[in-house]
Amino acid sequence: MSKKTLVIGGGIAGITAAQKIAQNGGEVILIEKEGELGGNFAKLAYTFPVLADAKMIVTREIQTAKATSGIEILPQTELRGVSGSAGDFTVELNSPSGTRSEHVGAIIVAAGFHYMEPTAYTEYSYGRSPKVVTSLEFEKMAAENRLPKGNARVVFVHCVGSRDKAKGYRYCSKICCSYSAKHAIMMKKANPDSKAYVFYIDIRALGKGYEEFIRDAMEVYNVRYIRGRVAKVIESGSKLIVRAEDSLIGNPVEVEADLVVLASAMEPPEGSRDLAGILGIATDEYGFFQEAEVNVRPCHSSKSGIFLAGSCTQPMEIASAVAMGGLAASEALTLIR
Amino acid sequence: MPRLDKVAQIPKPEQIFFFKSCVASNKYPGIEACGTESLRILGVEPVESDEQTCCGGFVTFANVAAPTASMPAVARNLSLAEEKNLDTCVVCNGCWTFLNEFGHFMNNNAEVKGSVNMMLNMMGREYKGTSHVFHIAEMYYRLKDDISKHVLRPLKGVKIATHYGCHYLGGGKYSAIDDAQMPTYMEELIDLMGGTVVPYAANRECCGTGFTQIINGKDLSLDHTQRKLDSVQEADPDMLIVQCPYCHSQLDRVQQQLNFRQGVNYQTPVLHIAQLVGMALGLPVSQLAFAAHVSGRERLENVLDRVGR
Amino acid sequence: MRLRIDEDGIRNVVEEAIGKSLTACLQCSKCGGGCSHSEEFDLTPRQVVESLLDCQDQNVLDSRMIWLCGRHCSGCQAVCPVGLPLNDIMAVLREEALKLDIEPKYEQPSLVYHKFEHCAKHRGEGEASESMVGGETQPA
Amino acid sequence: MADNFMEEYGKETSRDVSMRTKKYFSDLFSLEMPLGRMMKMMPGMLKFMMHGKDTREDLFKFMPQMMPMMKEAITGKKEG
Amino acid sequence: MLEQVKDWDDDFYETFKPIAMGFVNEAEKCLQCGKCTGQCPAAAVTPSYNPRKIIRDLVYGNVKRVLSSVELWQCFFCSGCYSVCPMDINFPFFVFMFRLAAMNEGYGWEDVKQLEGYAEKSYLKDGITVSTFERNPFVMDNIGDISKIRVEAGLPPERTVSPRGIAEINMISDLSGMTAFMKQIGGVELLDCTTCTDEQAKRCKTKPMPSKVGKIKTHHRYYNYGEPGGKKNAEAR
Repeated sequence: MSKKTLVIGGGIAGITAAQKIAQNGGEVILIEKEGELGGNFAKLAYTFPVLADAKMIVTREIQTAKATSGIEILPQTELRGVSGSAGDFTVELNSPSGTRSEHVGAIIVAAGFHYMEPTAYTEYSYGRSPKVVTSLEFEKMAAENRLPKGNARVVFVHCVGSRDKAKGYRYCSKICCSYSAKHAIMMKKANPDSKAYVFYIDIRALGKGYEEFIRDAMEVYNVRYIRGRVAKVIESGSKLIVRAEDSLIGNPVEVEADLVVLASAMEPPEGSRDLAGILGIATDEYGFFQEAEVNVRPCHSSKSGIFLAGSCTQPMEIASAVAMGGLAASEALTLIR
Repeated sequence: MPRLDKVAQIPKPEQIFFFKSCVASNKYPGIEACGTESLRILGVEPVESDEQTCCGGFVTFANVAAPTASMPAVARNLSLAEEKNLDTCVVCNGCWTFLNEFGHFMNNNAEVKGSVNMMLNMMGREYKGTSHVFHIAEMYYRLKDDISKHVLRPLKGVKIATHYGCHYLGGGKYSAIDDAQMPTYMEELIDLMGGTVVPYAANRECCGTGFTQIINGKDLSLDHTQRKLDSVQEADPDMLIVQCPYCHSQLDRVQQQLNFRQGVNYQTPVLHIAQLVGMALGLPVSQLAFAAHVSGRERLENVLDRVGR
Repeated sequence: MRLRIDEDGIRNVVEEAIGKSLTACLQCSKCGGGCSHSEEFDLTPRQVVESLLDCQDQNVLDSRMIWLCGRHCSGCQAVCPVGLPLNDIMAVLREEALKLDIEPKYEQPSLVYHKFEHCAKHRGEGEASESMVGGETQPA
Repeated sequence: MADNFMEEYGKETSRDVSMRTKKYFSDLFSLEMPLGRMMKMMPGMLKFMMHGKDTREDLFKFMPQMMPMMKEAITGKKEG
Repeated sequence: MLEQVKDWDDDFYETFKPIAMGFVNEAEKCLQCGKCTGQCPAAAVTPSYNPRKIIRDLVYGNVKRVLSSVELWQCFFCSGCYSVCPMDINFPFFVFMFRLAAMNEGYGWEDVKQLEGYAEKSYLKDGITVSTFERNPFVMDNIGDISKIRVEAGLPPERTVSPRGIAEINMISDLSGMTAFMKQIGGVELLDCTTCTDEQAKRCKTKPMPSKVGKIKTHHRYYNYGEPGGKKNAEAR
């Protein structure tokens, strides 16, 4: 019975799971596809709902993970093969320095998510006009202080790729409402005399302090919320014309914007189906990993001994990913003690 | 971007049934003349038939004819092509949508097909549903390598703006060869023939005919077309390329009507894609039949001088 | 009509007067729902705020709502979850309307949906649109 | 003349209007061949027959197909 | 008076779907997100046309409001709404079906009457919907006779459909009931407003409902989707 656990994915869920196991006497091998840890969390400038400094939190978490004894971090490493059963898996890990096989008691999958590239949304001229960006690029622009200056008008578009049977996914990505409000507030803070517009269908603020956060955007930062999904973004000269319907009045409206930010859908990471194939666990119709029982056993995959954590199971915000990381850790601990 | 899998499905036949459109034949003969001649040059022999009547879709969707009257009419027209077992090539977005829409409708609805065939058997015809319907712009895009081989009048220095038309891309959301919001296959054809593409803001807007609005709600139709023409005039192209004779008729004639009613001065010539390809392939000027055009005639003459008579 | 939205218009005057931003409005229509005189008005308070934000100033200033609402009852202001001072908004709009010398409208509003006024003879408009004349007409 | 559509319809509710609409469309799209409809088709066929020799031959070639439909329309029962 | 929800027919949409044979489907999936109205060219130029509201009324069963409305006849049929709809709702098919239903209720015949020439004089008589008939004086003198241009372009002077083809579509029209449909349109009488005489005004449809014009009672259509705050409604009666 090996006392080690393999954690796949170095995002916030993976780091939390690894820490919890190591603090409780277990040993962890944390593998990460990229060069360094942090995953999607590292790409953010601020977090909602309290606009905390994301960079500072991520680096602190990574430091504590590196400092904790019992966690072996292998960057640029991928899982090649798995055999054995719960409590006694042999896994082959492939890294630039060669392959390595290990004996582990449990496996935690924390592969994270990927923002969908909205290339199918040609009606938003994404890819044709440099002024139409996804939320990830907006974060980068905010971090590098390249946000539009002067009395620019910025439009945030909800539900790009989510809640869309024709060109995207039918599910709702849960956090776009909150982080669009965050982007609007960041925009207003960076450039007070800019104007921010948000086009929404429904506002889904599903966490503690989220509704107040979005209400502050409306009341304190004067962000104009218009209920109507954006129908078209047209390039006209140097400006972008955003067309939608203000469905609370029933008239089509038009806003001339300097920057359009698309809140694209959260989809499973690339290669999630191959990883599921290697591990031998099921995925749902979209490619997210399938939980054993949605309500009572969210962390168990379809194979015993393999546990799921973070946004590789469904779109989710950071707090839930951390909570799920902890739960997966405790499940793994029951196996490897 | 064009959906290349869909383009690959279009065969390169020796013969094709050329479906004549009503507005093209009676208002802009250049479309029909250049369409048939250019297909012949590109190695596809167009076969026409006097039995072929109108697609019947206009009278149906304008609620002048009962819907049950249009499916047999479409089936009858397609059965003409099936007798010679050819695919069908249409020059008009409207014909393409009705032949496709009702054609597919009958293919996956057996009793309707049965009752339609019952009517057609009375005339000794039978609708099997084997003839595929292609738009002439799809054929040009499919044969674009042959076009580049046969270009005799390269359109150097000619500023060309495009207008795709709604029924082909909007109605054919899943069956057209390009997506509905950012189509580029016409731009590629124009680059191929040496012209320079001129983008303008209202590129993907409707031409304003509104199918029957030009007749029933004329003020709405003129209002919308004026907005489109203003946006075209900003880009000031040498010519505006359309893909449907009905858009052609609307954009061409409404310019004159707006000049008359409001004293503005819209002078942009409007050409069908078939006429543009005909011009590039070096067809005689008489066959291009620019005499049938209403507005922008001097500019068209000056383009012809530049490109070579 | 397609409305072009920008930030000017009388909403700035209203916002300065009440000191609160109109974008705070939740658009939940508690005011319109709760109003006991809604039959007499042609706009609900929610629609007034939304029209102001959509720069439909003329529509709001021509409406009957601003003249009758908030004079003796503050039903809407009491229930507003965001605490928007709707009566003061109406008061400011009344002043603005008077400044633009729009005469007040107190009478009973005409009914909700109105006639199709196409008949040139009665509307005094010269040329009925060509399309109304019978016989075969042209596509363009 | 009523001022809006609610006065125009007076007491009639959408249910009665939708009954009429559904009945109209079920007749329009019905594919069965009751006798009444067969009778309505007769003048069209006669005009087509009068048109010319070739059209008359096509219609006669169609006759054998016509017989079972006529029997079924008259007797009103499906057979075979 | 305010609209009563109990007036609406809730199961109209579900029971109508099978009857309409696939022309009317998917509307129950509508998100009411407004994307169709946002891009709609007709909504941009008309005061009150709104495809989202028409779909909402159909799914709620408020059939009276849709059928008696002017807005149903203002659609441009450009299927732009179908191309942007996240739920693939083919709205032009809805408009096509419910214009037929509105005509069955007696609305909209004056619009259809203007198109009668296309069906009866052109489509059934010589097999081509748009004939060479010109009414615009500028076009008549500048372009003149189209057959001259056709001959120059190497085409036969006129495009003709063989007599047999015409006989066949006439039979199709008789068999499928199109001729009966056309008779009804024949019954509608259009009055020329610019040269309106008192006698004509008496029979005009803006007056209290005229007696049956031919077999069809032409009803008067209303702006049913105009926002109550619209300018016209503000004028006191």
